[in-house]
Amino acid sequence: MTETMSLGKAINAGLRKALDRDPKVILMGEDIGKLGGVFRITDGLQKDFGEDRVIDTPLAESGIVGTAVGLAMRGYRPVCEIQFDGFVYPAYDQIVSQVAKIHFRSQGRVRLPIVIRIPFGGGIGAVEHHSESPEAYFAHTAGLKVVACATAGDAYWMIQQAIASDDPVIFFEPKRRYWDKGEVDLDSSLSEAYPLHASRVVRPGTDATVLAYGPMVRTALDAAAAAAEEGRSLEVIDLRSLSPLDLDPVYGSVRRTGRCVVVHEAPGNLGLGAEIAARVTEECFYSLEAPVLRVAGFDTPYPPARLEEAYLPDLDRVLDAVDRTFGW
Amino acid sequence: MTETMSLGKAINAGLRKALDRDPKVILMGEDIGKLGGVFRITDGLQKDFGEDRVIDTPLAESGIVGTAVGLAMRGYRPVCEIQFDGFVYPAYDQIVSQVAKIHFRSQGRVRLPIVIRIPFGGGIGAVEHHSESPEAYFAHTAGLKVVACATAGDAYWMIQQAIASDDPVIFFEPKRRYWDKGEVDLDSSLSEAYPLHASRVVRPGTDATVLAYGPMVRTALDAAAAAAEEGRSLEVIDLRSLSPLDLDPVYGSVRRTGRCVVVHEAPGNLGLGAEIAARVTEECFYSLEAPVLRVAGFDTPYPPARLEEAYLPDLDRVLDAVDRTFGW
Amino acid sequence: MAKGAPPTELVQLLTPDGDRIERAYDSSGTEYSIDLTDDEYRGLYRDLVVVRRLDAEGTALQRQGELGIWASLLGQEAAQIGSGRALRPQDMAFPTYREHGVLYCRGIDPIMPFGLFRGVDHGAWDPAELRCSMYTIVIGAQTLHATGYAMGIAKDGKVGSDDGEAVIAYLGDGATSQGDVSEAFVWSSVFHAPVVFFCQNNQYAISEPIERQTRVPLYQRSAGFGFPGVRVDGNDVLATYAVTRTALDNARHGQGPTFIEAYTYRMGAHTTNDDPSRYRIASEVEAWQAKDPIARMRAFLTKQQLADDDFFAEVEDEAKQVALRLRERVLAMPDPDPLQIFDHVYPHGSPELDAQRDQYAKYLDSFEGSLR
Amino acid sequence: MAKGAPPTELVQLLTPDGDRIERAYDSSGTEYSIDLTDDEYRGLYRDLVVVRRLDAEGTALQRQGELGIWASLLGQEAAQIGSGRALRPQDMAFPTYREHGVLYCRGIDPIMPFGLFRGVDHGAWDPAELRCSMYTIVIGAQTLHATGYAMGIAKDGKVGSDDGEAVIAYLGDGATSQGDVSEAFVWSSVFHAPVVFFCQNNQYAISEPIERQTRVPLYQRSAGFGFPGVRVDGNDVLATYAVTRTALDNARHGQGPTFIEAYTYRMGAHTTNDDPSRYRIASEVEAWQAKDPIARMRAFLTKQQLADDDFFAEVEDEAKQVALRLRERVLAMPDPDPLQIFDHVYPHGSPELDAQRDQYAKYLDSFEGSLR
Ligand SMILES: Cc1ncc(C[n+]2csc(CCOP(=O)(O)OP(=O)(O)O)c2C)c(N)n1
Ligand SMILES: Cc1ncc(C[n+]2csc(CCOP(=O)(O)OP(=O)(O)O)c2C)c(N)n1
Ligand SMILES: [Mg+2]
Ligand SMILES: [Mg+2]
Repeated sequence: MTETMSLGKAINAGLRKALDRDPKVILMGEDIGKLGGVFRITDGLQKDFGEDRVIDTPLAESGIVGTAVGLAMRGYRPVCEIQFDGFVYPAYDQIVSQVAKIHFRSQGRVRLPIVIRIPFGGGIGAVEHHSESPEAYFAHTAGLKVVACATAGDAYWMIQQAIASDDPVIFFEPKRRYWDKGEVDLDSSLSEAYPLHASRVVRPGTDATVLAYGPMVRTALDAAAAAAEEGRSLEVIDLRSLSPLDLDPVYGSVRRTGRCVVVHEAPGNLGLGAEIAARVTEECFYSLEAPVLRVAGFDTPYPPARLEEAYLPDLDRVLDAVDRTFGW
Repeated sequence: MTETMSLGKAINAGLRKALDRDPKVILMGEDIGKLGGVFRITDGLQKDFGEDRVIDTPLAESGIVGTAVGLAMRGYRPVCEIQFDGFVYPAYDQIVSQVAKIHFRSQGRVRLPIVIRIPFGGGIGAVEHHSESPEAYFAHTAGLKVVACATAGDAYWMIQQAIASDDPVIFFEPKRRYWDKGEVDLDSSLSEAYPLHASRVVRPGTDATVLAYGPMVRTALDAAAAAAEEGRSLEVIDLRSLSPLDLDPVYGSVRRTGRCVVVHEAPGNLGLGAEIAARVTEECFYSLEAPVLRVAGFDTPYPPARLEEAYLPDLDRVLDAVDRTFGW
Repeated sequence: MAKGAPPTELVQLLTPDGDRIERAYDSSGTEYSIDLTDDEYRGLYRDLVVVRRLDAEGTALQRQGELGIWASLLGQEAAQIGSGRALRPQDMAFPTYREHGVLYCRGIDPIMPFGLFRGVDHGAWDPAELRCSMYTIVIGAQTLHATGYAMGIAKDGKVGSDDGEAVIAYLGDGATSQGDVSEAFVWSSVFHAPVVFFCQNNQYAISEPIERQTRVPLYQRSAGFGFPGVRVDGNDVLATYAVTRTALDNARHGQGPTFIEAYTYRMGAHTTNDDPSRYRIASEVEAWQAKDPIARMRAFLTKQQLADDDFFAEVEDEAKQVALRLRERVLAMPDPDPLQIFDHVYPHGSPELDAQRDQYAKYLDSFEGSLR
Repeated sequence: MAKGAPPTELVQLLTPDGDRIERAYDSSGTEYSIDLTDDEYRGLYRDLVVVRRLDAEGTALQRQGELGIWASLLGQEAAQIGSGRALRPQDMAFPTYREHGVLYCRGIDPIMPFGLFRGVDHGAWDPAELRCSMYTIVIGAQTLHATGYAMGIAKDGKVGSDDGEAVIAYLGDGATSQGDVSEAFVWSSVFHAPVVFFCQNNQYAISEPIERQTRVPLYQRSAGFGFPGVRVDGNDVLATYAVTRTALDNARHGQGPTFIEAYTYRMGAHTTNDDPSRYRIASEVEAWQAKDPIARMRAFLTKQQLADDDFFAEVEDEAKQVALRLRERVLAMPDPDPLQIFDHVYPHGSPELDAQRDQYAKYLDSFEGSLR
């Protein structure tokens, strides 16, 4: 059975399944209880699973993640909500020095199956700190796994897979796509669902390869549709997993197309695009007709809302980059 | 007049000059007063400049940086010492969301001439959290400038330039080179000294370009010396500034050599090497005989001390990468 | 301590019915009283009304799509006006995102915060000139800035006399849980910094009631860090004024920090995005309505015959005019130029950003009928 | 509160001269006493001596180049043994990097922490099995882990009876300044978690004296977070035991957290890298020597005729033997294989790391007379 629902609702449904499946799963965060979260992603869950499993925490992100570590040591599977991307930094020490390192430190004796959910990215007209794309800060950190969902169908399964995973997972949710509707396959099972750490070709094509994740997948698809009208065939790959990266399908694609463009909202400098460009170049050196180009946020702090349309990569900037790979 | 001194002493001397030059310069940190810092970098400075200018702070890094912001708003030029690389993360929120953004937020009305000194990197046989290379976390952050010194001569001037700069500067000190001696030109002046945000060719060569910064500069030079014995001429460039990067000399070099290797201790995945590889490929696409290769720390947490020799890039691994660029 | 005075938990100088209390004592026995001129009493009332009206304009503008969001101060007017008016010109304020009333007391053009909420800027103004730092959105961060600034005052030798400077750091009840705030308490205590932490306990951090942050009254938090805490009726503009003024004067005279818990209530939503009906019941709001800060000040003025209906009507009218002018100016705020994205990242620019700006400008120009 | 009992700031059951105090009262009037068997008293003495000897071996091994660094507990034996012995088997400990004595009380092989200080591992052991988390180096971080773990205990319904479980979180005086520790206080209070925060105030955070962290006695810190604080003589093993046991039992019975400040002194350097002569004077150290935890327990045993010279000699000898065995085993610790770098980054590996391991293995093998 498939059902059409918004991406936000799909995460809600996925969380509900996870809470149902395993009594050790608990949700923690600011305002996730009665309010159901500022984006309503946890709507109704406290009502149905109780205050003991859906916990409104004090207002401190280091406390949320630090106590999640202790709860995980006790056998729980905490799912932490960070209210907005820009508020994860107070928890950065706990994430980088504890969550990421304790399994290594303990030589595998302590597992921390913690999920940290972060609504990320811009495009919703918000004030400062509410539109950040901090994924590179986590992907650079060994010991963490980092994923980003882009569609309702993926969101539903990926959140369940992340919770079922024994790794600490940073789970990025494309907040401006929360209201986007998509088909969700409810019949699949965790083991049958498309793997968490695999990228996926979401539109096949032959002329150039466009990579995106999270909110930019739709942008890339829009660009591909526009390019098709002009007779250019773009292959779009949704990376899905940002750490580890699953680039084999990308290499295959680039070996065929010879051209590659990476798209993300995060600033270009040391963003995911840098790593991908470096690896693709190394793997496909003799296939590339042009360097891997990046379409990314500028290397500035996120601007005020009235400038975000100019700041964020859009269809035109993607097509411009594709054009440039052809003009190289 | 030039004087031979260790890199650590050169920073001490540079701090002394800065304190002398401008009464608004203050030093803040844990144990920097009577003890002179765990590496003695601030040795004698509290004695000579008083407890009001060389401040032993409470034990909390967010507090150090957060109060430095307020002091900077009041007209001071705080120089914060983070005791070890791995202890900067509690201050990460203040650095990323405040220090980096306040000038932008205020549309240029508030300047934060704050320097955050971080002894970084491994090789000293220390326990966990004392050997990290977190530079990419800062270089990815717009609004910060990031530099790393590699020699006593540079350290002396760069720390003074960083303090005199109106930007917030993250100042990385290669802790395992603190005891390395070098010539320091004491006669130059701040305005005449080699620019803070410029890279520098530290060994000219013709066959391949090797890029490094901080502790790896010496490693790269050692590799170049060894390569020379085998008849291969490596050009070594000390990047010095990690944000902004000064890559024009690199492009020039790579256009001549056609081969480029980047070396750093930080994990390779999303390390500085990724960005550099992406840019060099874009700028020198038709000059490259091989992809830009990276010699970096593995994508693991920093290992226990008895494994760090295996973990850290060394002469052999640099030469191996150079070899691979020739075999491509 | 005034001998024989009964310490009370809540400092109050004006009952909800508008009756004056001559003297009040905090839990450590410090006495508070106030003696303002009739004009000053009326001035405080005027402030309260104007600020509520300006705030309502923010809410209205957001509803009409002119602002991205608005954080209303409804119900907290007395806490903000009482503390804001207690500041002396040389003092420095570090607000959160809700202190429109404090800005008003600082004499700051009421348009200032609208840039942020409209999304045309990040709330940019000159803190040094206005003696008020910019709004800070990351919860608690500003308390450390305030502490550092206060340390700077001490370094500058600007404490110890009536001319001394003091700092006020605003924070919410939820903020008290953030590590940064506790660190600010440590620092300010250890360095004896001239700073007053002014916490508006409006009973909620978005949807979370105060019980999610503490089991004991918040004002007790600071004693264990080495400085006094006072709970004041935050809906009582006179008590708030008196307590804040005392704390600021203590700070400027070199007696170190004070923590003030202004016990109040957020009558509206957390922001215009919020729906408080999901997490609190109407009867709670009604109970607080009876303690309304403006009604109580009006009752006081009436009972004391300090003002009549003409005065109240005039103030109402003035507030309306101020709001109207504000509205016009907000509507006239221009959208920024796209290339402003690249401005002010660094004081002296950066070659990388200059290149990005140039490239982007060329890109924009490449469109027919370019946006610029 | 025992009526009429004079509250004192420092809970002490044994004077520095070894005289027993029958009952002691903390600042809130709670009474503490202790009644152990003769064997138990002697056992505590034995613990103190053995742990001091083991610790001295760490220092010696470092001097001889066998360890990278050592963090000595010299002077803090009573704080660690008193609290460590107060734990019941089902309890869980979260140490810093200095709690060798606590590990000893948990029955943990004394070799355990040596892996970390020798640099062959990061201090890896199984917290669940040993009922003791790993050493935590980042100051304060473990207090949140302890709190979360204690929340888990409560969730599991394992509080409210004698069989209830409790958690002890160790921290230093310096750590109290870290935001994480205050957040742990907030959380444990709000969630009424069964956790005891045991702070060894050894007067220094590396070179910084306690005055750099607080202006008031540390034990007062917790009241404003909603739970009691007690200052105990940390050089008095009996008092430390009594106070910790009471706090743990309160926690396991569902009475929430307690903060204990064990007032003690770091007799040696911060670590073997440190040079305390740069920041403290000899007379201060001498003054504390007079309060030595072992001497005082020995005086007590002697005065009470619970032990004679034979006993003391036997304990000395036992300690020497334990240390000797330890030394041999430390020297025999093998260096890890280089490829272990890639192990345990993730529970189920990662394709990227597998590739890096393979590549590195090939690289190593390419050297003649490969290291492996
Ligand atoms: C570090 C951080 N975490 C989360 C948020 C999101 N947030 C904005 S306001 C708020 C509640 C603040 O409550 P309180 O401190 O009581 O202030 P009030 O809004 O009631 O004035 C939260 C959680 C934030 N801005 N910063
Ligand atoms: C976050 C962090 N900052 C700095 C350090 C460096 N450091 C190690 S021990 C120490 C002092 C700790 O003092 P205290 O908490 O009193 O514990 P003690 O060493 O006295 O037992 C410092 C600053 C650290 N380990 N972690
Ligand atoms: Mg509030
Ligand atoms: Mg200490």
